[in-house]
Amino acid sequence: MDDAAKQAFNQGNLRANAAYAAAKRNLTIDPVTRLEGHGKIDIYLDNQGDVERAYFQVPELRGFEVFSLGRPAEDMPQITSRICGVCPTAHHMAATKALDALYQIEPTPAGRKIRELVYHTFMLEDHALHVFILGGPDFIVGPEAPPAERNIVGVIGKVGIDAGKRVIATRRRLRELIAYFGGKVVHPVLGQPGGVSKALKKEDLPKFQELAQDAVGFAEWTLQVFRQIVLGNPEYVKLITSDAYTHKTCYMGMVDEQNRVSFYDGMLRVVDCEGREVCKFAPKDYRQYIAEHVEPWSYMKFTFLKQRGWQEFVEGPQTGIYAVGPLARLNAADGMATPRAQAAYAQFFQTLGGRPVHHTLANHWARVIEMLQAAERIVELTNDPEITSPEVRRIPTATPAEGMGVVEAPRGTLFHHYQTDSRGLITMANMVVATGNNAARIAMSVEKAAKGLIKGGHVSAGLLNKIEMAFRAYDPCLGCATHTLPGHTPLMVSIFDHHHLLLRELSQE
Amino acid sequence: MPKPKVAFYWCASCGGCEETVVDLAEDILAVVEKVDIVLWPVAMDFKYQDVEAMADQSIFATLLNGAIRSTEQEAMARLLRRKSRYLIAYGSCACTGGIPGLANQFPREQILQFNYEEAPTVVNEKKIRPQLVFEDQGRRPHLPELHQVVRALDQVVDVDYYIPGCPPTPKITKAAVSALLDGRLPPKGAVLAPDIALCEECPRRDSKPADLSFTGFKRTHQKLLDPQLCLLAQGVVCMGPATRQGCGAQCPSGNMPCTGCFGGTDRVKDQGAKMLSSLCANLTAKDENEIDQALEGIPDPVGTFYRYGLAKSLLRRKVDLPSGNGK
Amino acid sequence: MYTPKKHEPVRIGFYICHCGTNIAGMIDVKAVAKYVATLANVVVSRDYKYMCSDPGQEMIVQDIIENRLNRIVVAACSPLLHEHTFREATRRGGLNPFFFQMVNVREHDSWVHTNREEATRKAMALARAAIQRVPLHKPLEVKKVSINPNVLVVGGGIAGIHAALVLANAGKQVYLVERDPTIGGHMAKFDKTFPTLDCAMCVLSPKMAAAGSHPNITLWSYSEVVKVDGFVGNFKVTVRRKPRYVLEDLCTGCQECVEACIYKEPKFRDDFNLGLGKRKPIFLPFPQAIPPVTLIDPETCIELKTGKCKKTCVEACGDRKAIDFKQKEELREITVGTIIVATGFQIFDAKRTPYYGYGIYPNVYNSLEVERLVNASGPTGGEIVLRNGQVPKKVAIIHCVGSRDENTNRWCSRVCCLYSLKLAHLIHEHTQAEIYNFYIDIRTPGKGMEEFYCRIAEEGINLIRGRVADVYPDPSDGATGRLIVQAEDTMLDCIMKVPVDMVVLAVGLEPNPDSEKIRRLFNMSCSSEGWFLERHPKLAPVSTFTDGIFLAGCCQGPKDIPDSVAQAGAAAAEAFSLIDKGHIEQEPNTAFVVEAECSGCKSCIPLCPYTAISLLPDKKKAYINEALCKGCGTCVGSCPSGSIVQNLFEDAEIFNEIEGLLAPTSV
Amino acid sequence: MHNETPPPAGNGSWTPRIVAFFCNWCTYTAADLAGVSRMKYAANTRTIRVMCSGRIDPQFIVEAFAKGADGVLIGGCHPNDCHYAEGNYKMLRRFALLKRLLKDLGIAEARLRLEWISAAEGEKVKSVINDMVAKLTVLGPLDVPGKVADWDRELSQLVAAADAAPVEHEVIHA
Repeated sequence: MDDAAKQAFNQGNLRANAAYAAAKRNLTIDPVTRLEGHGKIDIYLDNQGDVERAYFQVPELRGFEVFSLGRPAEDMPQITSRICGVCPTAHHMAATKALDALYQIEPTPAGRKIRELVYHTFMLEDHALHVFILGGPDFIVGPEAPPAERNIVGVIGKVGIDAGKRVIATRRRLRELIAYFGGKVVHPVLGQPGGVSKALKKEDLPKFQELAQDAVGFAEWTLQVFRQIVLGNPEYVKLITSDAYTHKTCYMGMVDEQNRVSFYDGMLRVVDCEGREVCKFAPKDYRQYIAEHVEPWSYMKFTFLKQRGWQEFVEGPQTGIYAVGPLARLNAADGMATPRAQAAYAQFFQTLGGRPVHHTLANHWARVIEMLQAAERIVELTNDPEITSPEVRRIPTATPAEGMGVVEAPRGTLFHHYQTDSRGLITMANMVVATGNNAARIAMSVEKAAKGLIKGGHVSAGLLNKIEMAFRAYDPCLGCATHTLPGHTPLMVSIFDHHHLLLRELSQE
Repeated sequence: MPKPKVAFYWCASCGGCEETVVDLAEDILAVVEKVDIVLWPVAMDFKYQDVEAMADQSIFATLLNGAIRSTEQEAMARLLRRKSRYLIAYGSCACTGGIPGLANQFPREQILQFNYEEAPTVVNEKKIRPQLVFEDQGRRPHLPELHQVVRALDQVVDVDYYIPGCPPTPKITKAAVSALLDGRLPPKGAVLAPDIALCEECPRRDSKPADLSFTGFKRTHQKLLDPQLCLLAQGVVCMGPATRQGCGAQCPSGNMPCTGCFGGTDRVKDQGAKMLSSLCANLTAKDENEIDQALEGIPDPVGTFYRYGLAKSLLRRKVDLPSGNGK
Repeated sequence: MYTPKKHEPVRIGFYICHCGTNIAGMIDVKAVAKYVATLANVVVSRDYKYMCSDPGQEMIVQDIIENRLNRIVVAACSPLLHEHTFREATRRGGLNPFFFQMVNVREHDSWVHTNREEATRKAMALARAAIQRVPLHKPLEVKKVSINPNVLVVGGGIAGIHAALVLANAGKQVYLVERDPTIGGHMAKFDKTFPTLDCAMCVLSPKMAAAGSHPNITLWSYSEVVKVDGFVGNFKVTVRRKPRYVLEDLCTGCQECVEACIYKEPKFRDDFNLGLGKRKPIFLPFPQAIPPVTLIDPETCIELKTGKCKKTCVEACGDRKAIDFKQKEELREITVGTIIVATGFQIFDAKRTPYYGYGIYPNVYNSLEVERLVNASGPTGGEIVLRNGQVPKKVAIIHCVGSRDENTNRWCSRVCCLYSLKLAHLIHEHTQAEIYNFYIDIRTPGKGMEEFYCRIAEEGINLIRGRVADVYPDPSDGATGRLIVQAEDTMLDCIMKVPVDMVVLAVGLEPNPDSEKIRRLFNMSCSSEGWFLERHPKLAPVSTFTDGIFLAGCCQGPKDIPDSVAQAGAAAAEAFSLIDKGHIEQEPNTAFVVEAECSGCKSCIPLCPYTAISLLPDKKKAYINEALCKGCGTCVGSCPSGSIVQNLFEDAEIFNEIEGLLAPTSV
Repeated sequence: MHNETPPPAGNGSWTPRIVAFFCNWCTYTAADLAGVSRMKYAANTRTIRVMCSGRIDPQFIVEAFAKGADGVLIGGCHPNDCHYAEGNYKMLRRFALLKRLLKDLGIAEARLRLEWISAAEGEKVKSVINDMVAKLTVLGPLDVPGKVADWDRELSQLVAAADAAPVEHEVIHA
């Protein structure tokens, strides 16, 4: 910046801050006064002081679909991974599968297996991230614990430094595997139509096989920790099953031929709140089954079942609102694809009263069960002799036109849909992401929690945390949601009285 | 002596930068011990009011990632600038606009129109759009306004240091943070990564012939790539020669070309123009048709040469787009 | 030498030249000086009548001393003209001469614009660019490159011969390369030369002989330059020597082989005589040919065509064994420091003006053919007879054929009027024929020329002012081939039709058909007509834009013999002054790699046409050999990490220029 | 402000500004020739001399537009005439892709022009410049600096809001 510009900027700073200070004093609702970040909730009270309406808002939009126009399709796996740096591998893989479809080419067997190996590794480490660092601390450290402890440091305090180190070390090793194939762990580069860019050297296989074994151990250990700390504590179970965190909606998830949970590939299956199959469809037909609704108060779009139509934020047998993610996947499937995970699956539904489970907070448990399936698949894949074949890629020959790619991201079903000209330059790109699929249910959860917790104008101290738990259980990736910023977001709650004047603003206490 | 206060914040970014901080893995504990993290949305709860109530300059260093795309992000950047002694642009988006900066090739309206009206999945007969202030029976939920232009951090506030990369590596992050904590402060405005192009640290460098010239370029999906040979020597565009090193040539180690996320060297004003210059000069074609054919392998020069740097390039934006100021 | 310390403030002196009214007439120089005075770092800002004059330069010197200036900017003419002058002044003031920048406000501004206000604004912008650039200038040293004393002269006409002799006599080693089997060029074909009417060969042959025998001249006839590499002081030149199948060093020029040839009679076209005569397969182009060495034409020699000849020529040559049917063409590489191009001209092809009937009617000749006809050593032994053997009684000479004409050549070839008068005189002298000269204007510049014209006019030549419209056979005539010349006499203002036996077309001079090829070979420029371009019409008339390459004779434009010889001498002197100095000073605008910044990506290496860039094997960084670098800057503009710097043209300097040129015109 | 020149001709009436990069040996010399021959052409170009068109870094061209040029003219030796063998070809190749790149960034093709002009073609200097000025006059101003200033007005909105704030002065002086 040249000096003149610097000066201008600095003056701008001073004045903006002045305005900011002034505005604060007046407690106006000037936007400058609400800088909280990336998810915000406005709660309006009626004259009894009860909650009249709560808005869960996402305040940004980056517009990947539009600025992908004219880009070479083969760049999409790398460009779209920047939609979210928390789940870049999900976008990368969905985009890569879309390229297969676009160029009508099947990856080589080794190519596909390496993709699956990388993808399941990613599933495992990303879930672990959430369990131990992002959403999990709510439970592991405890919902009532002071916020300063409700984080990785607190987790270490709770499970011990060695366990903490194990978490960190295992995640590191898992991410090293991703980096081995992807070059980078955040925003990997392996995805190619017809396969992957890099093969697995025989000499490197043993260390990954060892890692696979440890991964299973790690997943089971995590399951134990969860059982001990959470299920061992009646308070927590009560909390999980409490009405404030319960919605009767539909659930979507990817399933294999035997309707078992699948992350990388398969058909999409939707069940209603009774657990009955509503539909089961091939990803490429997604437009017939799902649609997006726009609300004027959020940049995020709200996805719903097209056949049932948009009917506001209501639950029940007829609702078109559905959820995705760990809990939804377990609800939508008849079982897990691996033995140990299947056992955990059975216990899960047994404990929580059978399929489908409607308790949002059960996502945490479902997530750990999925970690186990991911780990078991990693073992299978690293033991597959074909995994070290050098034939990892085919060169496409077809003229591209249109392609869909769908995967189960950690946070739920992720759709990438492209159209190109004959040179393979993007003419249309559409992405429907996990948190978009969950958006309506998240909004309902937030409002329900608020209604359940704010009575007669009395706003409890732990309110925000409780509301935020409803929200964090989804591990909502707002980054994906508006192709803007990732979730795990601190919330700013603004409460307005019946005159719609700002009563108070709350952030974590 | 009290621990120095450190803040992490994000604007228009993907969170990958935060992941990198988490990827400091074991080291993160050391970092946590050395400093007092006062703001880190991704991983820790915090008291926003505290930050806002802090004395100016009382945060030792803020690592801010993400581009600036909305009024809210701009205001947050200004606030943190005021509160921080050192404001550090962390990651490609904050340094040079990053991939979100590619939106500078399109009008904001096109983005809104596609997202809320034209996208194949959207059902929106009433053509509802998100409102900055929405009147709902007297209730007035707000949204921040999206800027017309995506900006790098230093196009909004003064920046002390830059840590490049999409995302930066834990290695250079650790080096930068410890340099700051130990008071080994480079001159203001420095980019905290080696000021030499990537090739120097690329394991494939020696495989590049000294007399390499190009008859044309292949797109990555058109060619099986040799895992050892220099990618330029294989006829695919690799931004390495025009890109600052520090990542350890990660993408080439994934058998794919560098796409330039660390930005250009200090000597270069416009990374894209420079790479274009080098590639084209080394073409063999002589007449204009041959040249155009040879360049067919680069169908999207903006996305190829300015993948992460459009917002900070000399032109910054497609110049005939509206400003939103009635012009 | 004084160079400013690192943190010493920049103090710029700015000077704008009036150049009489050349600049001040279109640019408000006072306003420019006033404006520049307001710019950063400017300490002195003046305007002056003639900056290049001694007082002008002295002013700079004094200002440097009195005002402790450390940068100088002069706005005047083109840097190609006076940059050196002002660098010298800067040096005399005690500064490094490269702390100077020149602004071209004459050629690029005052001379080409018509709106005083715009021209002035442009001058301000150009000045501001220099003012913003010059603070970044670094002290540089001029590079000295030693000169190879050998000279190449291309073309063995009178110009080339003279230039070669001048240099050879001064003790320089000269390579004289001629495309034809003999030197002598066009002049060797002439009979007499105007205005003195002395015999061309009498003047030329001694010079030819001298050139042929001079110890310092390596004469390569029947040879062509095929490749030129390198730069002034050190050109690498490749010459193709065509086989003449007669070994030069063994042949004595006795021509017994010609006598002995299996063909008793000459029956093949004799090019030297423009086809008016005949020759044998083995021949000497003309009696005084240099080298006096016969050659064999492979197209017509039975032995070379079929290998089934008695080879009587070989017998005749006997022990001298000069004839060698196995001779092959050779490529010889030589190194020279300077080159003189004297490749001459061709005559206008009269077939392009069909209305004059050349090539249609046998009795229409071009002037060069007539030169051969009147020449004692010509095909007719100097007898002027028509193709039918008759002696012409009436002869028309048509001037300006192909010249001064939009449809052919627009220029005046300068020599036609005078040689037409000469031919009128010679034909009349040989045949007593009645001569009609049809002219547009008679042009007789030069010493003794007008007098020559008067003298010929008095000899009773009919000088008719009027352009000939048509030449056609006389309908009333039988087989004699008499022609009617129809012209408008613009003096008497009447159409006249003159029956004649012979028509002589005074064809003009034009560039060689392959002048484009030659131009490329030596990296010269051509005028739009195709004549080789001199560096400056007045200040550097024999220099080209390529240092070390000079022009002589008609390849630069039509000339008569005295001018060609004079120019050849000038070219020789230019070459000599370079050689005698022993070295040339090169602009220090070479490029260098900043080692610490180079990533060793090798992108620059293939870009250098002089292979000056290499990779240091140990450090794996690019390195530029300054001795080989010619300063084009291509590698600099292409270095993807900006790690190569070009002296005098650093990126930062150019960026500052751009900013200066475009600084806002309003705020 | 020092960096000001007098208002444009016809007080304020806009005319295009062209930055020309001419190679020393051909086009710059041709421009000299045009001068020596007293040819008359539009005063809209400002020339930067480089030794060879191969030296012209695309950065210079983009920078010229960014700093306010309405057009950029590149002059080099004809093919095969380069004083340095092939510098002009290097420029030709850059030009081919740069044209496309600039088009994608909203800069019309006519604003960037490459011409081979030999030392003898003073006439061509004149005709090319006059023609380019005519075309740019039709296109109108590019004015990137003005556009950037206009874009950045959205940044000052917070600042503007602040101007109304009562505490402004305290803060400014604080």
